[in-house]
Amino acid sequence: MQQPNDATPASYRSKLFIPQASSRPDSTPDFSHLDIPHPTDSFKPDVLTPALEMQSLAYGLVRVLNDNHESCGPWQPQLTNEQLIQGLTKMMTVRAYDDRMFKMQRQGKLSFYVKSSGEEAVSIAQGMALQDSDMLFPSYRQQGLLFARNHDIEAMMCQCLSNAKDNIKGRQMPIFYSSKQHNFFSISGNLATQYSQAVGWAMASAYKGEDHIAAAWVGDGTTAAADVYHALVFGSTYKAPVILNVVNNQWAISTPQSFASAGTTFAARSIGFSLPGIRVDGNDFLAVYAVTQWAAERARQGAGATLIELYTYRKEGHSTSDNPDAYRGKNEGDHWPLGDPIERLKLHLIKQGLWSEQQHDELFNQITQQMTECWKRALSHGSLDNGPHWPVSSMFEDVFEQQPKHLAKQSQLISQS
Amino acid sequence: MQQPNDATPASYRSKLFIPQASSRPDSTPDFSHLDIPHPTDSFKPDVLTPALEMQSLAYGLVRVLNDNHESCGPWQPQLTNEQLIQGLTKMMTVRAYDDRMFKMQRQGKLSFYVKSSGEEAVSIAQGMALQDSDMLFPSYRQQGLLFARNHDIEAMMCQCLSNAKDNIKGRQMPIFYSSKQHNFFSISGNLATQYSQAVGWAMASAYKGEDHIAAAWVGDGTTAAADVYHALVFGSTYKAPVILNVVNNQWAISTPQSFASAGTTFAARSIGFSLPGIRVDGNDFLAVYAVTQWAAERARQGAGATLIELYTYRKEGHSTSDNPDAYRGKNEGDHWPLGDPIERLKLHLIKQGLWSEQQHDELFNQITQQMTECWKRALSHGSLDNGPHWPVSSMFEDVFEQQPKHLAKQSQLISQS
Amino acid sequence: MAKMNMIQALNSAMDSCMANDPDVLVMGEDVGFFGGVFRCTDGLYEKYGAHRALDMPIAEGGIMGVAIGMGVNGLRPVVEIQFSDYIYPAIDQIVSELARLRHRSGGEYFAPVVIRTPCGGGIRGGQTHSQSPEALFTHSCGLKTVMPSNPYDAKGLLTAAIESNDPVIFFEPKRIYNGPFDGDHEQAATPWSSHPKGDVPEEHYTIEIGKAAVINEGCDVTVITYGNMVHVAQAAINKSHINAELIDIRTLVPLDIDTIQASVAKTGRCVIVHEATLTSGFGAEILSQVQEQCFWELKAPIERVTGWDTPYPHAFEWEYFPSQKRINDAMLRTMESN
Amino acid sequence: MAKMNMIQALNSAMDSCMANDPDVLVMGEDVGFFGGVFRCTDGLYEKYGAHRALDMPIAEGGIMGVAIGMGVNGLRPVVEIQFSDYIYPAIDQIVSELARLRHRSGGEYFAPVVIRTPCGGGIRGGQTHSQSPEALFTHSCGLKTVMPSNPYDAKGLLTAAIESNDPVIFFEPKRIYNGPFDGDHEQAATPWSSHPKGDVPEEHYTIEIGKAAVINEGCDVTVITYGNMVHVAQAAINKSHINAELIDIRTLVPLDIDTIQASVAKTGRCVIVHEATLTSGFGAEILSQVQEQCFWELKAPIERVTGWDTPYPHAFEWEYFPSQKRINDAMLRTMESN
Ligand SMILES: Cc1ncc(C[n+]2csc(CCOP(=O)(O)OP(=O)(O)O)c2C)c(N)n1
Ligand SMILES: Cc1ncc(C[n+]2csc(CCOP(=O)(O)OP(=O)(O)O)c2C)c(N)n1
Ligand SMILES: [Mg+2]
Ligand SMILES: [Mg+2]
Repeated sequence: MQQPNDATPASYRSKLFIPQASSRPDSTPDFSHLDIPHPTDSFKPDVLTPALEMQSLAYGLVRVLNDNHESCGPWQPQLTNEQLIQGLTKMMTVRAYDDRMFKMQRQGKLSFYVKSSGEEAVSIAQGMALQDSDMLFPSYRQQGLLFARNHDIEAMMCQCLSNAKDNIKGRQMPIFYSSKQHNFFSISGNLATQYSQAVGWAMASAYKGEDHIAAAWVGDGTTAAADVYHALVFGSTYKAPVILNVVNNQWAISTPQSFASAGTTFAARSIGFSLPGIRVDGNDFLAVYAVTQWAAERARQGAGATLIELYTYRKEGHSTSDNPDAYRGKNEGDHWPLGDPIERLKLHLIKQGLWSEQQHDELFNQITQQMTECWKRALSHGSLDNGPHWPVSSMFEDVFEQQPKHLAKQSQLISQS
Repeated sequence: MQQPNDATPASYRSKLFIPQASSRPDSTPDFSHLDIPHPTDSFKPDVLTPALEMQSLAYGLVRVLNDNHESCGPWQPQLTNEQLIQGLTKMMTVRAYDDRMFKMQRQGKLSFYVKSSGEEAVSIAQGMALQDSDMLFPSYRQQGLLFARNHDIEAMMCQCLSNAKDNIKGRQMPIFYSSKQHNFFSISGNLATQYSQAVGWAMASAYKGEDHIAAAWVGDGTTAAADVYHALVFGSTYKAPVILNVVNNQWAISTPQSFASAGTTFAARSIGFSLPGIRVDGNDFLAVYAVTQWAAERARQGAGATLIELYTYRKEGHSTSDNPDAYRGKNEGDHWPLGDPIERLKLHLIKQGLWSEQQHDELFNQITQQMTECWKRALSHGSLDNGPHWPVSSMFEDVFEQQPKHLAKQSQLISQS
Repeated sequence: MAKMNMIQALNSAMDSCMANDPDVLVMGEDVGFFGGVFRCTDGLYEKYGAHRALDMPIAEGGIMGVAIGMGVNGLRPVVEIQFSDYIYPAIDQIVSELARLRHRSGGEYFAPVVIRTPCGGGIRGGQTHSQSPEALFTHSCGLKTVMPSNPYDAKGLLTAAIESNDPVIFFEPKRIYNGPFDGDHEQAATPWSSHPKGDVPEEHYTIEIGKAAVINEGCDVTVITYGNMVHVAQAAINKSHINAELIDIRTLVPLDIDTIQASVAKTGRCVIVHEATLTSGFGAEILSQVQEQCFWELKAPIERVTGWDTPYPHAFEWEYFPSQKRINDAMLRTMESN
Repeated sequence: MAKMNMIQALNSAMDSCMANDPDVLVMGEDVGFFGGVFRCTDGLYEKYGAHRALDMPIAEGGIMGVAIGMGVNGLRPVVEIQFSDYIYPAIDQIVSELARLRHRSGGEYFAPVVIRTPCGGGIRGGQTHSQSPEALFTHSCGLKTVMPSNPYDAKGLLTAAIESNDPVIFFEPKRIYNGPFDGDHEQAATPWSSHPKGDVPEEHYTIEIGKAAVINEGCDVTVITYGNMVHVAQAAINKSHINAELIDIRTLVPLDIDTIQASVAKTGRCVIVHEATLTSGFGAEILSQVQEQCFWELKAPIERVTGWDTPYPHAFEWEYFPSQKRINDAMLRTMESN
């Protein structure tokens, strides 16, 4: 931390505490102070356990895969071999998709892109642990949920291209997907707003006497936003059937998680609301699946909301608009002690005799090729720069259910000019 | 709790959880489930103790006066006899002031009033435990702080009358005091806004290298507001020297504290922010003083913010605008197990041989008379209905530091019309 | 028909919508057991239960976020913001989310939320219980903005709002909850029962959102206003010798510019009245549209009579509140020109 | 004099104020170590330390509350809101607290906070990185609202804002951070170094808040605008055969109506341009004041050229952005009348 310099003219001797970063470009990344418990260190409470009785889970780290890539401890989920291979496949697909789209942005085909590299287990395992009728309120970094729900890839690309097949009619920047068909809520550019909306959705489900639950995601940095608190207050007050996820990927653009964590875990924020808080190894597919399943079951049984902190790492820049080397130690991600979610699940499957390096390479190639084909097809429907787009008049639609006169008039004006 | 009725046409069978009230007009108040610990049950940690190590204080109840009105346990403060009698006197003065002003409102002399009856220990003990250079960010129910700082009573009445001697120039409703001279911040009508402002004030103090601390107050209901969260996030992130008080007087207008407490204590809300949370018997003058002094010392030593929940009871209606019998059990306050702060300190002083019923009655009469005199003098400077007020042109001042042309013009227009 | 004040009319609208549709629920601070600090939801808790007349924590932003989520899940929440002065913590959810959800999702999602909120001064509420922030919401595309001036309109418009699939922000001038108010605070209060618009059908009916009402026909000058100022303007007109046409726009967005245009085309003179602060108040938008549409017919500058560009001061409430005299002066100034 | 773009000019203003006064500090999301996502606070962290170039949690409402408290305690916080689209969570603290504190406390308390925030479109930011919400703040008494159109003004006005004891909300049109932009997105970008207003003194200076600048003198029509639209209007005028007077108001509140009035009194015609949504945009207030002040001199309806009443759409950015052509058409329509 840089202290105010006495040589600086006209400066106070500040006593203010300023949080530190895990590393900056001039320092060497060091995560050795992190306490990484063994999978067998955790305990798995009954889903109806009162929050305070399971408080230690908010400070611990639920893990299933040990350092030898074996599944162990109390949180081992019941997953078939097919499901495991499906999980691996989907995580690899998201990554391939991200890589492809990032490159296309660099080539000027997209105006913007956000990768989820290193965090694929979060959305794939969580998406798989939920039911299709559960409603998802993601932030912009959970594209994996759409893969978990088998959203058409080409259609996602069309959204990113703002072309004539973009289901949201060219109205939003790339990656701000919406899919009613998949119970995937329209992504907002305003951070955190979806969090309290998810609670409201869940309250409506309970109000109607239904069993569907909602799940919402925010990043570590976003936890500071008011709507996160609103979600916690309303979620606990009405015991809403909702899972509130915090994806702690250590960074919020250039700002380290220490500016939002208050010197403790994000899972701990639940305690003051009588909500269970569970911190989970976000790069451990099995652990993420298990914890999500537990919280979903708790919600469905009427015991209310759970806060899950997914402890992971944002391997790449925030988006295509920044270069992380400007604000964190070079290759900080390589020092991240929880490894890579795809690599870890792959090694687990190999260990189990369910998978091989060769199968993995083949799958990789197949997915890469699939992306190329999807991209070609998507591009054939147009791009932001070259069209075709939706007709310009579509801009004046959906502002209201029925177009009022003043918008009809404006729509006419634009077609004349 | 009222369940949706099957007979109601077109209604769902809701599974939503709805919090309950301590009582409603049709039910008998019952606080017997409350766990009221003995003063010796608490422990008093060192002021630099990490928050998590003192977590039990967030769920307990710090008390000093036992049921026999003796001072005991680890939290006994160092107070001289003079200070104790001063505390009693000031609490009685606030109550007499409140009673007088409430009556004046009922007689149509004031447009509005808010009493603090039953909660006098909060602002008097806390005000006395802080230094005059510490900055106070109150809500509308801590008028006692002004008494603790010896604010002129007549001047307070002039504010309530919006008359020519109102220091804030008739601009606010009664009770929205401001006193820069007493480091008492201008009270806002918007709940909770002062909470994060107090944190900013404290951050500035630390930034300038000064030792002054800030203290802020909100009610139980107000804890749901976003700014409370902002205060917790920023207060913990920068270890701001501030005391964040929650006056849990059980009600927020007609809404019971259960709609904000999330089924736990308000003090517990601190835990997720690594801040100490202490729940204190808010009707125990000695305990409130001791806890405040502890938190002030912690802040001054650079260890940051503390959240104090003052467990008390709002004896009267919310304000002159409501009748509590419409929404809570009649005389619910008489069932409140922690008694009355004035009565308790009085009995303690009598027990100590420092005070007598006769002295008490004399003091009461003297204060009552003082109020009558102050009121007469205040009224001689005008009232809302009959003036004199500040000149009408004053309305156009202080919008900006210097009056811009458009306001000068409007000021002229009004004088013409 | 029954005699109803504004509070009863609003209550009746909510009641009939709740009876018809289990997806309608009311919620907000003190709206449940207590029936609201202004009593607008009185009796709904008893009739429909704690789950449909929902008390809520004091977090306007949270209430709004939750209401949107409910709307997305098929409900029709009718939210009360206790005073419109306290709507600001909810503005992000209203402007960034509620208003734009349908558009940003290509029509996939929407939330049919109604926001009811008492506004305006005249009750000695000082700067934090007197504001009229309606203009802010008219600058945000995707919201309908309504402010009724009487019980009959209040019920019909609120019912239409609840049934609308668009979000509606519904301002209730609290000064006229109990009776029409002509701006003369020294006169005895009149109840709605003595006013023709206090006759309100007990059954369900709607008034189309987006249609102005011509209160008085006239040919000398058009007075355009809404909410409680309708009554002040009416009184000013009645006491004058001016044959003024009085228009209650009722809905700010969408604005019924056709009705306004027809009137100003006829009179050639126009006075716009609202209680909100002058600068960038909705009067500026009305004035602009009138100027754009009726420039060639105008015989005198359009005038605005509004609150001043200061916070609403407790002691100077009646100096702040636009008076009959100020409206009259403006009409006269308008009439002087040729 | 040095060549500076807007970013450098703003940075220079903050730097010189920080050097002069230890009470000045900058704060916001990513403004510290990283120097801001638009680099406006670049280097201040290195020069003044982590305590004066303060990174902050992502809570605009919290940042604003904290800034007010700092201001009350004698500091002069310069807050960056990363995009003006994200200012809504802070509106309650801005409108209910910051703007009214001096008034409500009878002049006892005030908070000299400056809010800097990038606004406007043209960078493919879609609906949540393109908004121009300046009008909202002009409806709130007690705030000064500024939007510069060039580096020279940006430095002088920001310095004045930081030294002002009134709160100032300072909008920075992000499209012109790096160079003036005339609205033709297919042309090569020009840098500020090639523009006369890119010459900026390195030393400390101020430009008075509340004074408009007449960019071009002319006698046919007055074009009133601010921010990036100044350059679009200028280009439209240059390409036309119209002898237009172009006014950059620079400050919305207080508005320099005298300069505007003098111009329209001369030309009798007026076009108002801004990028924000039409309805209740600040154009409505300007139009109203011009109409009120210059009615008798007007020879044609005042025109507004603005963004449409829709969210800012990603794919139709250039259809949304007010074009030279639309400005030109409006000027011509204005000129046709007699
Ligand atoms: C209300 C709001 N404020 C600021 C931003 C700008 N912004 C976009 S992403 C981001 C960082 C979020 O970090 P985090 O929550 O950790 O999520 P991550 O990007 O790491 O997934 C910021 C500040 C925004 N989109 N919305
Ligand atoms: C932002 C905002 N919302 C609503 C209100 C209206 N209001 C005034 S006091 C109050 C109840 C506050 O209760 P609590 O915080 O428990 O404080 P208490 O009155 O018990 O001291 C409400 C809802 C307000 N003043 N500000
Ligand atoms: Mg992050
Ligand atoms: Mg209370």
